[in-house]
Amino acid sequence: MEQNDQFFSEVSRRNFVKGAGALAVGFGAAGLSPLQALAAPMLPKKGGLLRVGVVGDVKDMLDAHYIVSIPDIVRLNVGFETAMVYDENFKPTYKDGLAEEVSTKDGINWIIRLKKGIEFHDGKTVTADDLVYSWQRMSDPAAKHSKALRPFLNPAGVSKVDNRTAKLTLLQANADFMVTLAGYTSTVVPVGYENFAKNPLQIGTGPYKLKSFTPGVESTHVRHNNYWDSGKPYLDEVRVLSFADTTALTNALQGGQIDVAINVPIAMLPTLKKNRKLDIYSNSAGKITPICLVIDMDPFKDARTRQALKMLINRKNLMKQVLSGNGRLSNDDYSPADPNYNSNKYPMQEQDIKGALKLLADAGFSKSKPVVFDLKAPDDDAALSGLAKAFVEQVNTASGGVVKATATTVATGYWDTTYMAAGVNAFMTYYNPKPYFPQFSGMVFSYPETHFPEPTSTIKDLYYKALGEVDVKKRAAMVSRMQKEEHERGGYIIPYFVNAADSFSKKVQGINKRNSALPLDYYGMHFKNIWLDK
Amino acid sequence: MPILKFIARRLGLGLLTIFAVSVLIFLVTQAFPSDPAQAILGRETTPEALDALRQELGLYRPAITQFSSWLFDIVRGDIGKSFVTQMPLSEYIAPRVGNSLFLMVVGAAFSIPISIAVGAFSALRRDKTFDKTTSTVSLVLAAVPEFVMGTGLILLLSTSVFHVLPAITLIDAGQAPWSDLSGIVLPVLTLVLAVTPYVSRTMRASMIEMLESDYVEMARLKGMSERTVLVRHALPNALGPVFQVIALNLAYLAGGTVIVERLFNFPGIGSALADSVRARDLPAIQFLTLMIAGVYVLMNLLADVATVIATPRLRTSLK
Amino acid sequence: MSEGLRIVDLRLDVEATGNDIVDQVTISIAKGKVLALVGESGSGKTTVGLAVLGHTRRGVSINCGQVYCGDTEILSLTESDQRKARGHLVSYVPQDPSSSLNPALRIGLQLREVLEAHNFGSSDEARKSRIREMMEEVLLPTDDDYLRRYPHQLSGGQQQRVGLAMAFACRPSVIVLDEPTTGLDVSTQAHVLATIRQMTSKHGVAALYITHDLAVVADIADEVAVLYAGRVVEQGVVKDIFTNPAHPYTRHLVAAAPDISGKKEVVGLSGRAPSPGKRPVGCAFASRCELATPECQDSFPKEVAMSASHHVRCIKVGQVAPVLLASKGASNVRDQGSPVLEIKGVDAGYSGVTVVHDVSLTIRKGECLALVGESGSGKTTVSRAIGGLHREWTGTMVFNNVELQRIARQRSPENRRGIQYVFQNPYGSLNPRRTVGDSISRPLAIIGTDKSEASKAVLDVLEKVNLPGSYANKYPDQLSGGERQRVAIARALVSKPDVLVCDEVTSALDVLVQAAIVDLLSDLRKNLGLAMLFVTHNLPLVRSIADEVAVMSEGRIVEFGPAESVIGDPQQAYTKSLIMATPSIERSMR
Amino acid sequence: MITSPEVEQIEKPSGLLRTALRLKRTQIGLGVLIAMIGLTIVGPIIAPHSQTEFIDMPNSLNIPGALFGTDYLGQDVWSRFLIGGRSILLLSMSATLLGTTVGTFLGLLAALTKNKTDEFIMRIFDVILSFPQILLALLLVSMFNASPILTILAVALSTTPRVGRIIRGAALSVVERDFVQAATALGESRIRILFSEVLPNVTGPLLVEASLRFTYSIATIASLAFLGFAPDPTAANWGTMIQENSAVIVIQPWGAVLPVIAIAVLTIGTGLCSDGLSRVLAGIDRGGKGE
Repeated sequence: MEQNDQFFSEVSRRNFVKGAGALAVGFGAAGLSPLQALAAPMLPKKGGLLRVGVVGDVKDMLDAHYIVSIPDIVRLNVGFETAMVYDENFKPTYKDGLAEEVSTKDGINWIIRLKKGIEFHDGKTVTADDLVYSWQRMSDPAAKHSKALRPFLNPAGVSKVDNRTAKLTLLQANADFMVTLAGYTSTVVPVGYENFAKNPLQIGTGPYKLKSFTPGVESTHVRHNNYWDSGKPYLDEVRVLSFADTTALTNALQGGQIDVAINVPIAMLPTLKKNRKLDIYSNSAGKITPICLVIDMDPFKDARTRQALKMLINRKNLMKQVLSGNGRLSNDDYSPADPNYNSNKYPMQEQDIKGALKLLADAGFSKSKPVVFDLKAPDDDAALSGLAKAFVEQVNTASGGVVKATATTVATGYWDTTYMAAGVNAFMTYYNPKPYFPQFSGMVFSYPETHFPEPTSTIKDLYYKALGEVDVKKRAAMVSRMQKEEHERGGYIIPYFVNAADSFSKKVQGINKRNSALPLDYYGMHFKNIWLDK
Repeated sequence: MPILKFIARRLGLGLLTIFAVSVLIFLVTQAFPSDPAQAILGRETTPEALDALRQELGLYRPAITQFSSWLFDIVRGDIGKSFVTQMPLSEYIAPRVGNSLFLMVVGAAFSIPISIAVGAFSALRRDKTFDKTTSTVSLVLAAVPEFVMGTGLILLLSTSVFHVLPAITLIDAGQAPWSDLSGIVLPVLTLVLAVTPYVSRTMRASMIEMLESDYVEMARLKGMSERTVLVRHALPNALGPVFQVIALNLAYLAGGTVIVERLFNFPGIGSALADSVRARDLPAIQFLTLMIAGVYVLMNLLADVATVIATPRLRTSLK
Repeated sequence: MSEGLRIVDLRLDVEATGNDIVDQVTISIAKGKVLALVGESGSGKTTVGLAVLGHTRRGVSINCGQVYCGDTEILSLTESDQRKARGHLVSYVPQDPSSSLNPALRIGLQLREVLEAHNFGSSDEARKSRIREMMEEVLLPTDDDYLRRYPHQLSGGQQQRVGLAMAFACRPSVIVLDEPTTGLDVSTQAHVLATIRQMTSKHGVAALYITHDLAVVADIADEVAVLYAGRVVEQGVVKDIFTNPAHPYTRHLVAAAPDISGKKEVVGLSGRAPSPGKRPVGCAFASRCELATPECQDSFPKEVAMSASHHVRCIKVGQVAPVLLASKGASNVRDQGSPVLEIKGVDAGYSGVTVVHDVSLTIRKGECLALVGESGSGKTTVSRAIGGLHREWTGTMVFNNVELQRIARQRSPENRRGIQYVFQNPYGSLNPRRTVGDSISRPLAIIGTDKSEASKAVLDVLEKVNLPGSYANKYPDQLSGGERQRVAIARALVSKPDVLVCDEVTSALDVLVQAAIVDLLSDLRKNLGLAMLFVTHNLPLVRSIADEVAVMSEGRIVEFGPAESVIGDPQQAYTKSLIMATPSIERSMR
Repeated sequence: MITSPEVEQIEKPSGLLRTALRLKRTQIGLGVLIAMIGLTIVGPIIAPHSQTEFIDMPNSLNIPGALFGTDYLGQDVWSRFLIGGRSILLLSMSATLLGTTVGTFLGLLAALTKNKTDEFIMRIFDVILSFPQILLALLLVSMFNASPILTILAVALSTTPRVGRIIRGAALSVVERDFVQAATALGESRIRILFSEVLPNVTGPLLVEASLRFTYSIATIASLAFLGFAPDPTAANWGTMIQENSAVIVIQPWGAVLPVIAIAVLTIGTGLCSDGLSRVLAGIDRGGKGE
């Protein structure tokens, strides 16, 4: 499940930039092509309606600080903005954010000063009071979205300094807190803000304000005329439409009924590429679709079973089968853009049937006493259900009967009834690309899917220590230890990184085709950079 | 008025059926192995919050109390809140009822006249080329499942062969269902193709029976013109059974269109039901199924009343 | 006398096979006269009748011939001229008025539309008064309320009168009446017949009267044409036909018809008429004819004139024995047998409404008791109560000194064995999915008789009802109506019953078959000493078969006594009127 | 007097099935049905690959050894097509059999009792009939899970009242016939009357209705699979295949087109059979026996 918590380390940021630079070659494919770069830039045209399609249902919701599904992220981004925003190198910057300056001296007290003259949709100027309300709401221990924030901040730590300045006093030092400020769910809302279910009037600072919203059908957002970023936005209206499935979504895109389709299935890419009217945005920043094995449940209690399954699979074939090759292999690790990625330099795990069978035999499994489990997946995302089916087929075949797994796709209420549910020992999940720390925090604290770490482990202390550690080398050493434990005892099987893809009509302009944490480069940074070439 | 008494009696029976339907729906959804409070609060919640919500939702009350308060609320016009969106269901369902109604009216406006005309004409041209052709075509259409037919039509008209019609319907919130006329062509076409065979086959059979009846022969032997024989003697008597089929098909158009609406992303009650089923939104599932069943019962009632009114023998024998 | 209707050499074919169903039919009827077209079911009567209007049923077409109504030849008219002639020049009265009147239209409209279709009358007023006139003539009320009724709100007799009014409305010169009184009670039939007779002569209409009921023929017709397997075998004035039939078939028909005016031993005939396409080259009746010789099979006999008005197609003319009409015989001499079944004070009803009141009857060994009444008199309810098929009754029934339970299931096997029921409709009383042998042996199987014994018993009873043993392996579909009724009787006999309850057992059968079944029942009664309850509406038949008669009306027994005295000398007004209304050949010939 | 009735031999009317088989549509329908059943029996045997085996790049055509290319998960379309009919056919046959059996029994019972039992059965039928068939099945399957047993039960449940009504109607006219009365007079037991007197005489309508229900069961079960409620989502299933592969129909049509054709052909086949049967039945009814 996608998580909201975005952590970046101020200290590690510089290193991260280097790391990102090293990866620039990999990103290049998705960047600007030379031809496009040479072409004379067209001047943006004003006006028009942008229709954005996304697979959604009645569970669609709108809360400035909390999302569940992809349509929620889209709607959040249309109307709400954060203090800071990641740039193309995943660095928090002020450019598209509401903050003029963010500073700390000790990693505990953080000062946030707003830009001047930013107005909410209702014409009210944004003040420190709104900032205070926003962070208090975000850190409210009773709220769903506060879990990862709880060790660092509670509402009492939020205070006003002056009319444009607020102060956050953390519970423990976090040198990386700017990352949180730039997370897309850390938005600034007016005092008294409530989510859509409680108050349909959704006031934010974003380039478009909400006009109507029907879960499972659509939302309409109209231009915010007093938007602070002068000259923007270009569009009159943005409409976000929900589709029952990817077939309907891509049919609508090909039929010209929508201009943008968010998160198209990889399988559709060849079809869409053939369409001369359409363009593709591909994001290889490291989206993952982990197979979660619950480590304190049978048959995965023994770490050897987990390791054996990791050895049984042929990652290359899985990627070919599920993604048609549109991805990069992973060693059950994550955050490839992070400078500390694969700090132990583990070689890529090749399929090792002999080794796996030996491990399984050691763990007490055989053909007569096979490893039996049922891997659950939601049926509406082929990236998840497809991987589940392919994985099961591979481990069953490769183990020659020592593993007897089945895959079940769940058609109703997967995220409520099956995901992380009691008694379910194997299931699928997904994460958008993130740096290592926020991803770790998500998997261990916010969504403890695999119940990792084991009770004897000290990895959580290590994590907190690392967060507060200013010394890069010391920190890297800690991360290595963390990653070693994950590699040897973790419950996630991550065969590859997914190249996420979105598709849009060629008349949609202003989308920067670079890697980013969110589709379409942050949806054309809240759709304000997007314009229509009629 | 005996006819009013008949309607009242029939209505009573209909209400009884609806009541039994509501019991059935409640039983099925009660047996559903999940906790509504958990569904609302999600995984990230405390036992206390769960407990409080269960209390608030009345989940600790005996099933019979829960059932009666559910039914009583619906009777009062309060159809409750969605578990999923926490918004009043009426807001979610009301515009979709309008959309589905529009789909139903358009579908009926095409299918009923076509099917009656085709059925009657086939009966007149019995075993001739027209009859043989239409009977074969309608046989094929009646047999093929809607999603197969719909997929076929999308293939043919939207994506693969011709690109003349949009594959899905887009009706924005607050907009009239006719705002996307080109978008409803395919769903309407699928529905018309699905419904027409039934009505036309019934019409054909009914018309043939009438044409072979003694009184139609007698009318001919009385020297009535062929027009009078058909219009005055055969047609009115042939319509009786057709009413029943039309009613059934109207009811189907109103609620049984889960597949077609979902296939074309049409925002009606059928797709609302499909969505609610996916999201396991119990109040929505309960109300929507009850509503669709209600439409069925109502349509059957109307058909019965229409048949009685149109059939003197039945009408005058009412007590 | 000018000619009203002349049919010349009419032939109709089944389109699919090309087989003729009606062939070489030539008939003429003078104005004001009634010609009866007589024949068994399937002989092609209705086909001829419809052809007179230029109409055929689906799948049948007119191959050749002419139909003259006055000077107009109908068959050569164009479609639209034929339409104009129908109802105007030649009209039709159907067999079953309840299904021939449109249930959805008021009778006033159905009458008016005939006039309108033929532009009869210059104005709406004129047409209205014509309708009133017609209603008056057929003895129906003329008020608007009555005309606003729907057909189902009328009785069967009234419906047929509306049919007559409709047929006569445009003053046609020819009228075809297709069994217009079948299904009506005798008293209603008498009234309808009187109306027909009166209107045809008054308006000088030539009437083709189609029927299978010889007594009705004697009552209404001036002339008769006898149809056998689609061909007219004899034609002549009524008296000639009945007193001096020249064709063996006609003779059999007359001999088989019971008559109310005297006790008559009816004589049946086995076999059945060939169906269309199976008709032999020669005389179609040859296979059933006792006079038949090989020459009969050579060709269809030429017409022989017995007199100017009497023609016959038979090469054996002159060898046909004269028929014995009914004579007032002495009542059956019989021994007073011991009572087998005694019924005392039986009331019976449906859903709480009593329809049978205080019926008491005694049936003795070897005796046939006829229970007679019009439809709705309650006679069938009584017989079903005796058979254990009707639940709602009170009173006592004592069978062989044992009081009977109300329904069969509650009765002892011995009681069930002792009383056997034979149903009206032989097409419905045998399970079509069972062989004859299975059906007959079933009662034995229930009481546990072993198989070989049961099959012996089956052969035995088949012989008793004059059917060959090979029939045990046949299915009911393969049998004729008469044969089926024999099987039904055999099934009743296999249990060796004491009482046989026969519920209208001959009413679905043609007269020749009826006579044969009556023969059989009489023989069985004599040979086996069976007691029999014979339920019927057919009074003439009663005289031929019964020892005693109970006449029922409105749920009560109104008269009871020996058959000869009750029918020959009725005491009660109801019985008298019933007997008066029943047509009789004998009476008509006097 | 009558010694040997020389009746001309009338041929025994052949059964409904045999008469129906003289109709071209029934011949075609039955031929198609047998071919499809044959396909589902032989298909899994001759399928070159297993239903879940990874062959090559997904959604590809022109792959050696994969006649119709690969599907969305790189599996062999041809093999999945060959295998994917069996479960639909098995489930729909079982559901039809169950629904028809129960429906027939209840229909016969209702017709024979004609009292409160009849009324009760008919009211229950009314309640079930208030749901569109797909809706009832969807409700049940989605509330619990799409196990084979539940799928069969759900479809059978919606089939039962439809069959029951028809059988009751047909049986009512049979019950009124005298041979049932005759059996009653002989003291036959109710059950015996039900099964040995009435049932053999409603086989015509039963056959027609069963074949009609079979068509709808196939459609319902395939539709459920299309909506994601197949008993085994991993297994090849024509309904599931259409759902899985219809998005990529432009570049790899076979994954969806083959099952679309298969379901259409199958249902048209059963439809032709039931139409042929009902035509013959109507002909027998109208043609009227006995005269």
